[in-house]
Amino acid sequence: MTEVQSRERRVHGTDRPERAFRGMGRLPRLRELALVPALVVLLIIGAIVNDSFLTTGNLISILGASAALALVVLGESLVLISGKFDLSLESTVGIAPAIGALLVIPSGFGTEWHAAAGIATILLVGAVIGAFNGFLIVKLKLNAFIVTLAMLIVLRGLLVGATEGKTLFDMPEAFFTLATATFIGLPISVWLALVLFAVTGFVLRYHRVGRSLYAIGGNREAARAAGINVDRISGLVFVVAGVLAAIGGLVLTGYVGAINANQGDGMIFTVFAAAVIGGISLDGGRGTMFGALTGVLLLAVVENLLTLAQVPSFWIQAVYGAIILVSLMLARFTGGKPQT
Amino acid sequence: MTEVQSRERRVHGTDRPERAFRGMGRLPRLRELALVPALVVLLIIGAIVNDSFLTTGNLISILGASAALALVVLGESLVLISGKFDLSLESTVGIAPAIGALLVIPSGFGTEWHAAAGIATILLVGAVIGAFNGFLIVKLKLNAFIVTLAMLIVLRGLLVGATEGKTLFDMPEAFFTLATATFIGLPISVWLALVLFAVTGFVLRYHRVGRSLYAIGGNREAARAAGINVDRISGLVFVVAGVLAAIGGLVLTGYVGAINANQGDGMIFTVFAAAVIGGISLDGGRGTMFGALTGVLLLAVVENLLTLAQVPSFWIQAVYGAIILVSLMLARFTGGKPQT
Amino acid sequence: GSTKDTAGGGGGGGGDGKIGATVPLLTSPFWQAYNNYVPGMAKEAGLDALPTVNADNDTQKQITDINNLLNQGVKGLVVTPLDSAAIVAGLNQAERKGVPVVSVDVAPESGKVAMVVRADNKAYGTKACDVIGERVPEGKVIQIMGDLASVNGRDRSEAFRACVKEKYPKLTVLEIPADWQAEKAASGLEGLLTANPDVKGIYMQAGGVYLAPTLQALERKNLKFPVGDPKHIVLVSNDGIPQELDAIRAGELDATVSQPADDYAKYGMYWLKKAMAGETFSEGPTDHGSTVVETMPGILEDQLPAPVVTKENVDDEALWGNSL
Amino acid sequence: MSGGVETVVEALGVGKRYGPTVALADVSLTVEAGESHALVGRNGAGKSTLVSLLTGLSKPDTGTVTFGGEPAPPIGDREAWRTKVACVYQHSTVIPHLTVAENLFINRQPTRRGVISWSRLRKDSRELLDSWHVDVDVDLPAGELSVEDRQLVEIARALSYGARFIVLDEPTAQLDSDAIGRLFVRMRELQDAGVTFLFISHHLQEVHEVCQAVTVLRDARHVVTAPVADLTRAQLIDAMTGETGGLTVTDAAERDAVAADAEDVLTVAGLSGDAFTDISFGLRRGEVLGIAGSNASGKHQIAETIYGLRAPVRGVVTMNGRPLPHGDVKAALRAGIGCVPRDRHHQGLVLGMSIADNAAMSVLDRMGPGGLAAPGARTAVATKAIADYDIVAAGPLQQADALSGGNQQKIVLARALGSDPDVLVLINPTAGVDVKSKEALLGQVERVRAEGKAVLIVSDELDDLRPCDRVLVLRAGDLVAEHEAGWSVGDLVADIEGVTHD
Ligand SMILES: Nc1ncnc2c1ncn2[C@@H]1O[C@H](COP(=O)(O)OP(=O)(O)OP(=O)(O)O)[C@@H](O)[C@H]1O
Ligand SMILES: Nc1ncnc2c1ncn2[C@@H]1O[C@H](COP(=O)(O)OP(=O)(O)OP(=O)(O)O)[C@@H](O)[C@H]1O
Ligand SMILES: O[C@@H]1[C@H](O)[C@H](O)CO[C@H]1O
Ligand SMILES: [Mg+2]
Ligand SMILES: [Mg+2]
Repeated sequence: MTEVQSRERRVHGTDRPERAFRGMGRLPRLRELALVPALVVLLIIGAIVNDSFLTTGNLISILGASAALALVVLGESLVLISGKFDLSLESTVGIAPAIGALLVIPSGFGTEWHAAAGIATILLVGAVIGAFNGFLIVKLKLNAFIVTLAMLIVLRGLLVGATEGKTLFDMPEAFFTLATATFIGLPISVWLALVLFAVTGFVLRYHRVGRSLYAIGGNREAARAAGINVDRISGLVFVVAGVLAAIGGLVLTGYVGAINANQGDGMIFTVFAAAVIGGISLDGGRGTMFGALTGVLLLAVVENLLTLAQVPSFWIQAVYGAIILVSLMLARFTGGKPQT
Repeated sequence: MTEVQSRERRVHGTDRPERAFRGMGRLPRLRELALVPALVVLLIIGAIVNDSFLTTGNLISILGASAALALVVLGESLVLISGKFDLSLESTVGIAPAIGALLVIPSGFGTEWHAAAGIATILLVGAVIGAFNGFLIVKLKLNAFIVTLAMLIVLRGLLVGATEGKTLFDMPEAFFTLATATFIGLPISVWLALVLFAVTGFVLRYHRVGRSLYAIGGNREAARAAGINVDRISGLVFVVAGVLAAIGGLVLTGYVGAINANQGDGMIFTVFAAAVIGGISLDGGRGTMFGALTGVLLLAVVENLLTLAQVPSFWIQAVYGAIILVSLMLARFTGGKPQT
Repeated sequence: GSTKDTAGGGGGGGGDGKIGATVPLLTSPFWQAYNNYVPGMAKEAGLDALPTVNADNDTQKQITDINNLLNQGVKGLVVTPLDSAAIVAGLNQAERKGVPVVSVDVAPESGKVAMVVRADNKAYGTKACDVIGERVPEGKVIQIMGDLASVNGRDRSEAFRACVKEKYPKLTVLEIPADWQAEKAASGLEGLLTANPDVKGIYMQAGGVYLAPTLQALERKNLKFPVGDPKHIVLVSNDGIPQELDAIRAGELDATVSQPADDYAKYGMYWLKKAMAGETFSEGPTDHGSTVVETMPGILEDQLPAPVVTKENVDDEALWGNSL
Repeated sequence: MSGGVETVVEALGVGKRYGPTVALADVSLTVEAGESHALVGRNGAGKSTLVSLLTGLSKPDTGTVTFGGEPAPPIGDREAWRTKVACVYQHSTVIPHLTVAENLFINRQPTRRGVISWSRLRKDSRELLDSWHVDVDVDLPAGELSVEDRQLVEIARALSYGARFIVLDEPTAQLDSDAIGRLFVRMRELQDAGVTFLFISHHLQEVHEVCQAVTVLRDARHVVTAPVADLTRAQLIDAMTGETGGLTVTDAAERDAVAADAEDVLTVAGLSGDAFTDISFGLRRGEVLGIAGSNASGKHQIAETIYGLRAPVRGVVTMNGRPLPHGDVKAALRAGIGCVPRDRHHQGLVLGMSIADNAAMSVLDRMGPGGLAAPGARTAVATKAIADYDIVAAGPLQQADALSGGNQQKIVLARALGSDPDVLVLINPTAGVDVKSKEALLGQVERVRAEGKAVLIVSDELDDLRPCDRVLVLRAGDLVAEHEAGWSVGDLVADIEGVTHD
């Protein structure tokens, strides 16, 4: 039945363009919303399991705790959409703020720069790392996965080496502001993440550069043939991702109040999990910022819920993984198409 | 001049098949050997840096230390060649031997099975995990990356849960034999890895199942249209990889003499690094067992070298990452084509 | 214990009065033991503990955990900082809500805590160094270190190095950064032993993780000889889990520094109970044989003894490793 | 080439090599303004390579390209290239996950103050496609288009850039006759408006139909450039092949009909599935059966269902009296069906593997004991295929993606025949294949038939249906007519299009 119908629609699409259009327009939308049912189910479970779950305080906590992750996911999503990979973002989260801090704090490199210069340097470090990755991958055509894996190790090593494993803490207040200051009750970091997601989402949908990203990720050669400056944009995306990861690192620094030599370690798994659960394709060319954001929220809510639900600590991880798996299936069966 | 010659070769290959054949045969070979120069350089550096580096004893140490990794890399390479992903192998490395041990040791589940049954169970657990992954990915068509990431978390959690974080010690000797017993000076584990690499390499090159794997990874639809049972083989690959990871876990258990609740944690990074440096493509359809093996050896040699050189511990990681990056470039420029 | 529970009965649930406890990670036998002690010790102290939360080696998660516990309205917290500095944000949150905090194992860099319950990790390194130094006149010794980014590991490493340099200058220290991971310990050790078959002593900074791989590596290198044998390599570990005590009895291990997992839990709850009752504390001896010292302005520390365990005292009932 | 006419593009002594392969050697080509210039040559002759040089996708190793006397823009400057030339490449350049609309206006989406106007984008693309009578939903992801629709979208896009010089690399290979007709109408209109075309096709009648000049390449070299009118079809073919002697096309009408008592080797009974309903027919030993229909008729789906690439909703396919399981390619192969699938890139080849691997892919299980399929055995299969089917390749170990499309197609055919099937199912078997090779391919069909086997040909090209004993016509999923060998083109086309023939 339906087969015949959709057949018809394809063959005589123009007879009823509006109808066909509406019908087909829904599919990609649906996909973006795939995680929403899972999120709603979780919120309901949360409300049942623990009274304090749906309180403003707790919801703010959830958002505040996931701001840094959200920023890194944002960067990674851009790289993934452009058809590449960046594992080293997790190390940027650590090394960028650490270098900024070492330039500022008395116990650091001894330069004792002004806090503002330190923060600017943080962004710069992120950009430089991104540019270096971009150079190796786009210009030298090295494999992105393995380049950024090596970079991850190098940067992680540099962080341990530069700090001699010590935790940096006596940073000026400015380093913490993003995570500690609030605006209408929400930390600045949360606002920042929201605004950046919104802006990026807009650019991806309504600006040629955003569309180029999808084109490059979807078919590099075709994008090149269509006149898109593939190399420049590809390289740029690494820079942007590096800067976003550096900002994420700064937010994390404020959240934790210090920079541990392990900052960011292992985070990339969560970053990929959020992005991919949120519908960003590892094959490139597909995914939206809204989807990625729901991925971040899903993970944050699950984590919060598990703590509040008082699952015995030994089993929390197992349950966490299981919930992700189930959400994934739920998304698959509500969202329709298999995800690649 | 040369143009005319190669021109000849091009037209109607059958005129001089052997000649044309030899000409083309060189390219893929070169690629397989891409890491060999890097390895040689490292061996020379090693010999200079430390007298005992090139001793039999040390070389055996290197091999013994990398047997477990090699087995997991073997499994992962198969999955990658078939065009999929398996992150959960690192957790299988921990959970499979842990379950086997808990069934056997007095302080375990209380079943106190015979050691042989325990070891059989280890393999079985690997197979079951693989089959479950395969089912979700091949049958339900869920995204491999995210399914196996979720599985990684679940299984890691199960390991902590099942052991309650305890380290399992009092395993029977049989659990250690692979890593402790030797044959002509080399640990059984090393022989096992070598044999399995050789057999797999043979199968990949000389057996239809091996060729099917490349075809599936190269173009699933074309493989299906050629009558290859894509789903069955894809699923099977996950099972084989699971079993190999379980054996790897058993080897590791013998190597360290215990099962810690974080056995395997973070190993998947190294596994991917070895496979990809070794020329296994993340896009599927490409790579050889010889290449993967050189990838494993490269990492093992670097690690050994860094320990022997007593590089200040704070900087070891950074140096390690840098060496990988440089080897990669070396491989790129000796091996020719950009790696994808 | 000298303090008896004041909360009558045992069932008196009630939202109020609940306390929260964290663990830094659960993949170490030491912290696993601590985790197991928490509920019992809390009950003994008359406190009602929510299930412990595990930061899983992630400083950010630890802060989030603390926030979550505070959001649930706990009246007291026993935290085990992963890091002395990266806990301060959590402590500040607690202070804002007026919730007293006892810090276990690691003293915070700043922030308000009612009491720090810990054994001195620097002292571990020094004690291990002394045990080895007394037995090994000269030659090479190896220390298998933890995660370089962990304070405890760093304190042990630095103290060990400093002590060797100062007191036993004829010893040379070789190092393996093993990240609290067994296989890194094994492969690093094997590499070093191949190049240096004349190693005389080994300090394992986490017995729970490193003991088995060390013994295994020695066996593979044919360097495993019982204590007392002239070819024996002196082995000292850290933690005091039952398997280490067994190894001492079996003559495989020379000594271990017993990290008091039970007392961590017990006195964490003890001080928290008092702090919740509004008590304030000062320097001086305690009722359980330790002393409270002000290590930094405003930070009081109950320095629990961390005994060195050797063949002589291995059967001591008081060792937590003997009472599991 | 009268003087005074301005030159749009000129390639002077260009050469290009890919590793050991010389794809193009010292080729010169001049295209005059306002003409439609055909570029022909056998598969692998270097046509597409020349196209890539003329459109700035790659740089010549030797020689120069100039546009109207000015040197070509640097390779990186795509904007500049776009003002000079637009192109429909042979291989798809759609971006699969973007909608048809966006693909049409990629990197030049209509914007209002820098913001993309999606409604205008949709409207513009709807209009563009309507002008081509392309009935596809502009909001469909382009990756979901049929090969034909995709081709039409790409043609519409290339022609909409407004460039004065347009290159079409085999635009007609995947189109049915209707669509080809529309393309030619449009080309003539544009040519009247002064647009210049470089047109590549293996259908030589098309060259005569729309082009004024023709250049022939052979073995990477330039052979001749002449006004189309000066070269007969036979002369053209001789120039392409470098041999004299025309083509022999088998026509079933010229041989004996299939014996009346020949048994059915394959029967299709009450088969319904994607896009077709209740189809029944039989295929006899020694018979070549054709299925014709528009691209939307369901003819491809029927063939794919028989081979097990699709599962039917209802009905049964029997092979030698035994019903085949649904949707099981392996079973179909085992029962003796071989198939050349519709899209060689999608379903035909593993482009990253060698010719040997591709050729041996469906016979891997019968190469040696215990499932062994040694490289030597695979190479032997490929070497034989290269000889049998006249494949232009450096050798059996060359990667499939380094071959020209026609040669790729021959490998797919070689593989289908490699399992020595009783029934051969061919879907668009000669798409993109040069005339000489087409002859060879159809010759193979004849050989197979003569061996007492049966062949089912599903094709958009009427030429391919000439060797058929019978041709079934399919329309909107129903069998509507059957023609015996010797059919007239007019009758067949009328049935295909569902108009009454007068
Ligand atoms: N990327 C490549 N790598 C290696 N060889 C190539 C590559 N592209 C083309 N070739 C080779 O260059 C030669 C010319 O190919 P080209 O595609 O230009 O032929 P063509 O005339 O377009 O053929 P067809 O009619 O089949 O399209 C062929 O032998 C082909 O195998
Ligand atoms: N510049 C290039 N870079 C990489 N690969 C190329 C390039 N040019 C051609 N190829 C490869 O060579 C093959 C032949 O290309 P071509 O465009 O000639 O195929 P085709 O036109 O489909 O062949 P046919 O004319 O026989 O239908 C393609 O499959 C393509 O992968
Ligand atoms: O004693 C150590 C350290 O305290 C560290 O936290 C990890 O493992 C334990 O064994
Ligand atoms: Mg071509
Ligand atoms: Mg072509």
